[in-house]
Amino acid sequence: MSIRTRRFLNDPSRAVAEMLEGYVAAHAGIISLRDGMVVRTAPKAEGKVGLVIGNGSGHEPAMIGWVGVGLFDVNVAGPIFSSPGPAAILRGIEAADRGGGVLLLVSSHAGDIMNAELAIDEAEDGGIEDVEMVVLYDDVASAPKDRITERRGGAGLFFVWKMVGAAADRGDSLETCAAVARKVRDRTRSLSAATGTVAHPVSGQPLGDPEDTTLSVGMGVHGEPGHRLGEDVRADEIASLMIDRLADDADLPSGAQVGLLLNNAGSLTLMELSVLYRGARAALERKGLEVVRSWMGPYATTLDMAGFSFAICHMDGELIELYDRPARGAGFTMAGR
Amino acid sequence: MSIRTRRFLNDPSRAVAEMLEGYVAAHAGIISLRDGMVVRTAPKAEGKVGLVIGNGSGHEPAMIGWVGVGLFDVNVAGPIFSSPGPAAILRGIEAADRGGGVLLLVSSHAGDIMNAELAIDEAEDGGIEDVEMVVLYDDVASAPKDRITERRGGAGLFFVWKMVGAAADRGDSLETCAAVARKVRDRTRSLSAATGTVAHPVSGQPLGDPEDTTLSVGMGVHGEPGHRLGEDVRADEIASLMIDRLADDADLPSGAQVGLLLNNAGSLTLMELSVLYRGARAALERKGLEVVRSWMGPYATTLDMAGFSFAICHMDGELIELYDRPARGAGFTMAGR
Amino acid sequence: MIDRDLAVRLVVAASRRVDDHREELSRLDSVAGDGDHGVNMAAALAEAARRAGEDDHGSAAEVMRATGSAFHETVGGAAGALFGAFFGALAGGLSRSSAPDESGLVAGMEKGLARVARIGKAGPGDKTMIDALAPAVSEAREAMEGDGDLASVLAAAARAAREGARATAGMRPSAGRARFAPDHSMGTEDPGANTVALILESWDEQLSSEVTA
Amino acid sequence: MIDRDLAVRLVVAASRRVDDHREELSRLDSVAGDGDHGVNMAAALAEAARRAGEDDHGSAAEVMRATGSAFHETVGGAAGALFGAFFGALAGGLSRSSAPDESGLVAGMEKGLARVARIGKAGPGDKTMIDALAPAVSEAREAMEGDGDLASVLAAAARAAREGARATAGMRPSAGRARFAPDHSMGTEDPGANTVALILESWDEQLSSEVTA
Ligand SMILES: Nc1ncnc2c1ncn2[C@@H]1O[C@H](COP(=O)(O)OP(=O)(O)O)[C@@H](O)[C@H]1O
Ligand SMILES: Nc1ncnc2c1ncn2[C@@H]1O[C@H](COP(=O)(O)OP(=O)(O)O)[C@@H](O)[C@H]1O
Ligand SMILES: [Mg+2]
Ligand SMILES: [Mg+2]
Ligand SMILES: [Mg+2]
Ligand SMILES: [Mg+2]
Repeated sequence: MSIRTRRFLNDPSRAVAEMLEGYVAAHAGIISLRDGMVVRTAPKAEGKVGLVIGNGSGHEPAMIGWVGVGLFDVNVAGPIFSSPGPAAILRGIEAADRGGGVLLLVSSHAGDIMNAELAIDEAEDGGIEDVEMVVLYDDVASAPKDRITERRGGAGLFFVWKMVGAAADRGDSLETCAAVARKVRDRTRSLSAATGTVAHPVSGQPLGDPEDTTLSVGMGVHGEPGHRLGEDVRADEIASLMIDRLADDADLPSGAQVGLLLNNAGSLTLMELSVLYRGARAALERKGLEVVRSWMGPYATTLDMAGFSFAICHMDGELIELYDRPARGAGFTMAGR
Repeated sequence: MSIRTRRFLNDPSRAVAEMLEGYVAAHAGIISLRDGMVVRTAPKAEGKVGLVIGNGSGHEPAMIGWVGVGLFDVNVAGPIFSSPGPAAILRGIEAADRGGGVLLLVSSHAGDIMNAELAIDEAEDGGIEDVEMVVLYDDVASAPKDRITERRGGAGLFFVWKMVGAAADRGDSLETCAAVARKVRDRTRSLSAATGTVAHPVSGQPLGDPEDTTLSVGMGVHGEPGHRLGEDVRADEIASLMIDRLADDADLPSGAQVGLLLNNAGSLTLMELSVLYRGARAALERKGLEVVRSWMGPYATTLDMAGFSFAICHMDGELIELYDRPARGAGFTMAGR
Repeated sequence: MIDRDLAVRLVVAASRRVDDHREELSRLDSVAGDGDHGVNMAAALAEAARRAGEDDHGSAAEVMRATGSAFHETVGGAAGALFGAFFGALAGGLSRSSAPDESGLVAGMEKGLARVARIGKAGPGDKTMIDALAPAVSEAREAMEGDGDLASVLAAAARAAREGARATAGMRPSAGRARFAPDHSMGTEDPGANTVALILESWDEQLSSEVTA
Repeated sequence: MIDRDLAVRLVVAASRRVDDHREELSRLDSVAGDGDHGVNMAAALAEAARRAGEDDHGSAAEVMRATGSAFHETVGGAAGALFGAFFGALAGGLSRSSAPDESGLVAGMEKGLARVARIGKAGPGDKTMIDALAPAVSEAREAMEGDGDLASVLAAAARAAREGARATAGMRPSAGRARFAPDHSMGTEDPGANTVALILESWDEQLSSEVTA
């Protein structure tokens, strides 16, 4: 199997800019473009905490689809797979500021952290003091548990965004929002799997060997390689192997309540996702864990990667309440219960 | 480019059954499985018109994701790319019956129509009289305009489902619901484009030549071939060519209000979709048409086909009102305005 | 006489034969269709053979009726509807007498052809299963009127069906999915017509092996 | 003296050189990273060259500061942050005197190396741009202290950077994206280290061509 290099674009070097234009035009009631950033069309009430994230493009709907009521206030989209630079992040912090402080959330990748730190330094230099940054990670494949802070961010950040978005929306303080972010992070684990690779839309460069269709577990969200599984492993086995690893890493007590995410990394069919989800549910039940909330679909993609990730979040009453609060973004809607 | 044949499934011949199990488990508040069919977890109020559709699988979220409040009452999923047989459709009609009559909607494909007709005969034989069937088509590539009833169903049926779902939900009569279906159908046009093909998950058979990556316009939702476009056509040109053909076929007066759908046939990235959407908006504006509602995302897929379709629906006050009514299915949510 | 047991053997023979050609049939369908014909037909006939083997059928007609239902309940699709209707009609022909023979079979096939044409709205030359079924039915009647026994009636039908299926290669489709891309299927035989030929050939061989034995 | 015009020529030379190696740099990054390094660096340097050419810079330091900003505003990513910080520090070194020379350059490079190390938290042997930058900086200082002129300082730096970049092929990564799959990049050079070498080589050649001319 080789990969698709023929993409429906105009000038690839303008792809991110044109994507932003098209995406906000298709969701005009929810988001708008300001200064190259995706912002809420109806800004949050004054005095509430503003939420910002900057990230590389190529992971849509993350994070352009995650701006809206009960979600982010501002998303600064960088070039494909590259976090935006400090100047852009600083503009994002300014745009998100509604007088209640700004929380800058960062998915743990070297570039994202460095650029965010540089931006916060500049914000302080410019007199914006009320900015907090929380670095988030969840991918159990990226570092052992005793070096957990070296792990990178994966699809489990879904849970963080949803719950911090709800906390900021209901008016929690900057300190509380940051604490929610850290709490959800510490209770969340993710792991990814894929077959084959994808091509970078601008360089055309495949990430890894395009002829290699081995199933791997534990790749990064930019196509960084993982570990190989044998051929012809059935969906149930893959799901059970991945769920076991997540639950073991999280050290969940039997009877614990979990949220389950099954993220489509790009081109997996809903048929495959549903079959994998079924396998994961069975695996969780075998471990005596109760799935209280689920979400299945494209949350953070790697272009058209044929892969997926599972994430579990150890829920409690506070988190379930935050999870269930309504949200309305272009890529995620929750009606509320 | 060749195609992905390695799928994340267990026994492929059980894929549809396992998909249904997994999908309803992930969306337990919205849908349930009954007798192999996807039904609303909370049934519609008595006396309202029941909406049923039967269709081949492999097009998810169509139509398993389209069962819910303001949408379908029952979806009978057939084997991959094959409509279910008359016996299953009959069970679907029975399950959807809330005493207000049942509307069986059929996307125009030979097998779907034949099996639906056979089912309605059997329903009548069994004493269920209040069943109407409306055959729907929209794909301008499938027959010339003077033989419009020979056209097949495509992604434009999105508009029909949304609006008929709203009409049935607010309590319109069987006759009115059928009239809405015909009205929306007659005001809707669609056209598809793709590069490459996909493999049948059970037979492993590629639909068409897997080495052929030519961009084609006008393929069917089961990978039936279309017409070729030159290589390296830019997204803007493709969008404008397709929109022109749709608008011309629909004979829209300048100033007309349209709904615009951009359907992901499987593995297109949101980056590409957004760039194409941008091109389509520009093309519609050049023709003096006003886009009043938009929807962009996977509505009816062809497994992991790298393609998309555009559909436009000529809106009026009645249709906009129906379009805006709330809906809640696993694959489509509308909060309402 | 076509008794219950013979009917069961015919359904089993058809199921085996189509299963052996499953990939070829899907491949034919992938040229201008959706690539599932072999999978569909093999699944329906496997279910039909399973049902035929159950003890609750008292007659050949009931076996054929169960076969028709197996098509309608297992697969759907265009061919599911049409083959289901065909086997239902065949059951009707066989049920006209308590000891059905080739005349009941031929009557049933004629009724089945008429139903397929009515439901599918296709005619000869449209590149469908009708292009195998129509000549098979008329050759079967001719053989029967020439005082042929069941074996020679089936032999004539099988031969005509195969010729009819071959001839579809030269036709431009005007029914079924294939009509949306008429040029794509030029030179390729119609999958449904091939299934008709495969079924009738398996019946022909079943009969001749029984006569020989 | 490193005046404004020389600084502009250096930035333009670096931009050309990196652009010529864009695909190679992306390919190196695709082995264990995300395949964008060449695209990122070429875009940032093209913007830097555009800004350098604008009339509003009065000094070499300002040109280098604008180059740092171009990295921070155009691309981001790990290398965007680090190269941006490096050029910012270089500007600082050059601004210490109104007629900056090789000593300002070396001081700026040292400051830049320190910043890159502080922000990126990587050290020598981690298979990053530091493995080209650190030897380049120390060879540059040595050449300067041996009374070398600007051309010989840059020649020494370029040579050392290239050797450092080559040596990364044998290293196991422990910083940057590549660390998640340490074995994948064994035998492949680090992309960021290559960019350091390319930039310094382009400066070395620019200087020697000007001395010759
Ligand atoms: N309208 C029709 N009339 C007669 N036969 C038809 C008609 N439509 C399809 N067929 C037959 O059905 C075959 C395709 O069957 P199959 O692939 O199983 O169904 P589907 O087209 O629904 O996928 C065609 O080869 C053709 O022989
Ligand atoms: N922590 C770090 N310290 C020093 N250099 C680093 C660090 N992380 C990455 N790099 C450098 O950046 C290069 C990758 O740059 P690039 O591909 O443009 O950014 P990204 O990794 O964000 O895609 C690496 O080859 C390495 O030289
Ligand atoms: Mg990057
Ligand atoms: Mg089919
Ligand atoms: Mg078919
Ligand atoms: Mg990179």
